[in-house]
Amino acid sequence: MDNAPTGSDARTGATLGPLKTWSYLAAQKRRPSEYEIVSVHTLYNNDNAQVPLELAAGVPMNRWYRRYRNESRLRHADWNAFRDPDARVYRSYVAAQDKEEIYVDGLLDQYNALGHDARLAPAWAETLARLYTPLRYLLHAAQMCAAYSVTMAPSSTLANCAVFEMADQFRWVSRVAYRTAELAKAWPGLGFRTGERRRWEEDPAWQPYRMLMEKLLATYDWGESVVALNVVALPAVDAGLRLLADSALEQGDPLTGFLLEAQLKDSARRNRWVRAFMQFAQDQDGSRDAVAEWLAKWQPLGEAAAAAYGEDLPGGAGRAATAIQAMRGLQDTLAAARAAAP
Amino acid sequence: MHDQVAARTSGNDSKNMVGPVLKSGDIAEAAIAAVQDDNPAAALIVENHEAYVRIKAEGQCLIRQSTMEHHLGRPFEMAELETVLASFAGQIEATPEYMRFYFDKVF
Amino acid sequence: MQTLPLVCSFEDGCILTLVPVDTGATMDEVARNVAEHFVGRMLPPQPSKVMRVRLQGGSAFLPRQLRVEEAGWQPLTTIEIAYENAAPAANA
Amino acid sequence: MATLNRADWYDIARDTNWTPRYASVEEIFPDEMSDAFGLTVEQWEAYDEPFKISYREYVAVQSKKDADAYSVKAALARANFFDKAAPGWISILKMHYGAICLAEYIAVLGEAKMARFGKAPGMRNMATFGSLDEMRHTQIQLYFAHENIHKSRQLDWGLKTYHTQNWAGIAGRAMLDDVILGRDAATMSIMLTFALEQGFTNLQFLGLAADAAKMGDYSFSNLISSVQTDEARHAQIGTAALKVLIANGKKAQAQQAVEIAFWRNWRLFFSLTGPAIDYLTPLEHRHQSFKEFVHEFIVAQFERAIEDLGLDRPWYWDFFLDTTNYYQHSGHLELWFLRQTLWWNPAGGVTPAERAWLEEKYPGWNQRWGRLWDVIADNVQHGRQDKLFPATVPMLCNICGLSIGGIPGQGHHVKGHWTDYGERRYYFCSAPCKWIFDIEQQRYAGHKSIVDRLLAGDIQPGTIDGTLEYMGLFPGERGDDADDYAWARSALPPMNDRSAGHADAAAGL
Repeated sequence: MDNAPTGSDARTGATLGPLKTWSYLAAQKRRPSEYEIVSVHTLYNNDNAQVPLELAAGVPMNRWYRRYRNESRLRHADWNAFRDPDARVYRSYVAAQDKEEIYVDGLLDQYNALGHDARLAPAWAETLARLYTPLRYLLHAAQMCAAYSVTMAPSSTLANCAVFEMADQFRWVSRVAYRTAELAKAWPGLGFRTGERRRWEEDPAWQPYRMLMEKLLATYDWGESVVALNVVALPAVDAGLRLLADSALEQGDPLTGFLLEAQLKDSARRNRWVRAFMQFAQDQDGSRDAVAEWLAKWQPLGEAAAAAYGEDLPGGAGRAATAIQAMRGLQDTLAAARAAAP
Repeated sequence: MHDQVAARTSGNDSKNMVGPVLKSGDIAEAAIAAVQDDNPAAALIVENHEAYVRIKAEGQCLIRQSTMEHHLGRPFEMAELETVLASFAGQIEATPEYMRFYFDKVF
Repeated sequence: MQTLPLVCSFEDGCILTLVPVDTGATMDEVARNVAEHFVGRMLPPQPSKVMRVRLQGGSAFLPRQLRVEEAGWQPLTTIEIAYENAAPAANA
Repeated sequence: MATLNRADWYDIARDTNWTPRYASVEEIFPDEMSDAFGLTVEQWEAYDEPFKISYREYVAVQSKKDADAYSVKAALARANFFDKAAPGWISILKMHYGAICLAEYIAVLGEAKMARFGKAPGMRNMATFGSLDEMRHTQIQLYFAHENIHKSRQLDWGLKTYHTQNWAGIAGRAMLDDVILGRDAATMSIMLTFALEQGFTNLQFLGLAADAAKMGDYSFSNLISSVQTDEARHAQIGTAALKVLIANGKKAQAQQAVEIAFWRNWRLFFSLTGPAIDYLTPLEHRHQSFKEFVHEFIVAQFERAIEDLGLDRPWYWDFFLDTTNYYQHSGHLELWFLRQTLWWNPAGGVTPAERAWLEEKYPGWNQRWGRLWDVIADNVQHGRQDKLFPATVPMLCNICGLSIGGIPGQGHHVKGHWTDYGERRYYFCSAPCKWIFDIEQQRYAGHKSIVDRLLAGDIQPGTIDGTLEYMGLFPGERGDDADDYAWARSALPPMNDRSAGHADAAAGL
């Protein structure tokens, strides 16, 4: 049950002396980083595979963890060995995102001072009402999916990546909401603030994304959920956002363009751990087979979503195919297993 | 036992005392001053527990952003009060202009 | 003879302790066995008094020579060891 | 500055529920994960979190808090407080980190579960911050604990406790898993954020912070009071949930959830914070008694909050108040006897001056617990080492996992409680723990305390050493008296054979 090394001399009766780090990390023979000291092996509910929680084996949550996490086809001999390539910890996250938010505040102030929103072309303002501000529903769905990854992760180093991802999605839910209020002031009558839900629920441009996210929300196998969200769905969302940013810049809306670029910076950080994680997680044949199956199931949904959305954007029809090509390339990179040793 | 550092009360510590428990320091000191300004009619008790101060006001305890700025002598956003707000008695209403502690049911 | 784990309270003590007793033991032996874990560890000895056994919630002491196997107890039965105020008997 | 106030756009960011079409509401929010109360999504949309904060404010405020806490630590690092502090205080630090760090991490997952399965967008958003907060608490406390790890193997338990079968680790997991991960989001919002975080965390994180400040341990005082500022915010998740539940006729069920969680938390916190504040903190640095802290934060503050929300005081309230007079004292005595099973070194804390303080704070203490400590001190003075350790195990409760304590010197004040269910007897410390078991027996049935495991032969060899190793404790990390039994020398009047007897005892122990 306790898979932490407690000191190799323990059973010889020798007295354990102090170590330079946690006994769990002492075995790795090199000085642990702050990231490792505070992030590795902080999750205990994966120690006992049969009864994860200290309650009767049959309680619903024990069954849930067994079925959806421990019996997932995504397997690894030691999930605790996973490391975030960015070595992100809480304090570096809030410090870095505080700076990023100051930058975003600066963008908003600067364009506000220029009377940016009032100078948008009316047709583009309508496009924003239809294809930008309903985004908060999509991002909130992603926030919820990431939250599920946190609760189900088999190790703390993985759960931590998902916590930051959940927070990043909420960051952009908030900024989109902020922009919604600003645009509602500048463009009353276009349905900013009042019309997003209907558009998210009914506008054909959003429906494939909505289907993707709703199906993801109802997917509880931990491995499938984390792979479909991070390898397929979010890159598909990003492909749409990239196309939206291109349109915005073309249509005389640099503010939306720059905000989306700032948002995609968070995605780039996510892609780094996802790539590392997918390499790590596919050390076993069973995992590789499962990932291949899941990709085959989810990729068509992702592509359909990015295509429907992208092709609806002004100028999007001409660009969507290229963007989807790029998205496939990214997905292939993210999904790649580690190259086998020669 | 704690010291009572300030009081504006007949000595009653009634069931309706509300207010923040603040980590000691500059912001807590400013908050003590602000509470006295912003709740002119209320009975007040301030307890010093060294690591923290407990501010109690009868019925309602209001702290305004502008009063905090006045006592700190610098710009202050109400969200910054959270850096020292360790606990509180009563319910809370947090806005950018003020923070308010209160009870719905008064005995 | 088997061992039966009992939950035991000792007079004036403040903790319940698990004490395995032999099913062939008499109540006097049970009391002495339980006393081992209290008297002299956290309670002062009271050598002039007789220790008696009763069930938690029971008002009467059980007969001193009654054997555990005759008492009808199940594992984790809860007993109290109390001093009898009478003068010490020969086998106290 | 950006042109809009938070209030101008905040509601938009929590207007994120929609009607799903490609999966059903039940598939996206299954009751077992979302809401055992069975309210609809629409009913939950009345949820209004009282402590509102935006992401932008969150990262600004939290990076300020972290900059402050880490810089205080860095500034004081050269002061070598850890080397100079009284042994009892060092024990508190070891106990705190071992009991708290990884418990925080379960709350990371719990908050995330509310962020996923809460039916109210406001709950999901606040819980997103809550999950981040709890990651902060895990990481910053591990970081502070690790700073001194080269000085004591016992600090390894900062990361280790919850990965072991130590009785305290089992007790901690049992409580956390019952009130956090083992519950749906709505119930958890009451049990975790209302009962635990609005009530009990104040005892450990502010009570100890007050003592730490008096100790001069500003690094620790600042750390834990800073942690508590996060709790003050996200603990409000439950307040708003209770309002929705009561408004929709679920008062009785909500009341029960509060009562279960409150009692479970009380059972753990008295055993952790009680001895720390009443015995381990050096006398001259004690700010208030544990009972006084309980009355400040639980009786005056939390009980009033319960009433304000329209709930009733828990049915066992009078009994609870009574236990604030004695649980910590019998608990401390028992922990001291079981010190080999701890990853910290409990201080006796019963020198004549300390006894005078205890008598003042708890009138009658000398007549009750003082007489027991006299027996122990006499054994120390006379070198009766075998009497300084138990020869059997205490009975442990199948709900809280702790020993069963009462008031000494009152005949049989301590009482057992039990329920026969299935093949066996389940044993409890108190009527409330039995009540919790009886509400949902199949939820707890099959649970084995360390005592159950010993009886079942799960622990081999069933010797003391075998049991300690089973609990993850090896020589070098097992607890012993913090002051090398010095308190016992001053506990009784001088005796002729005192110095010789004690030297033997100290050497042997």
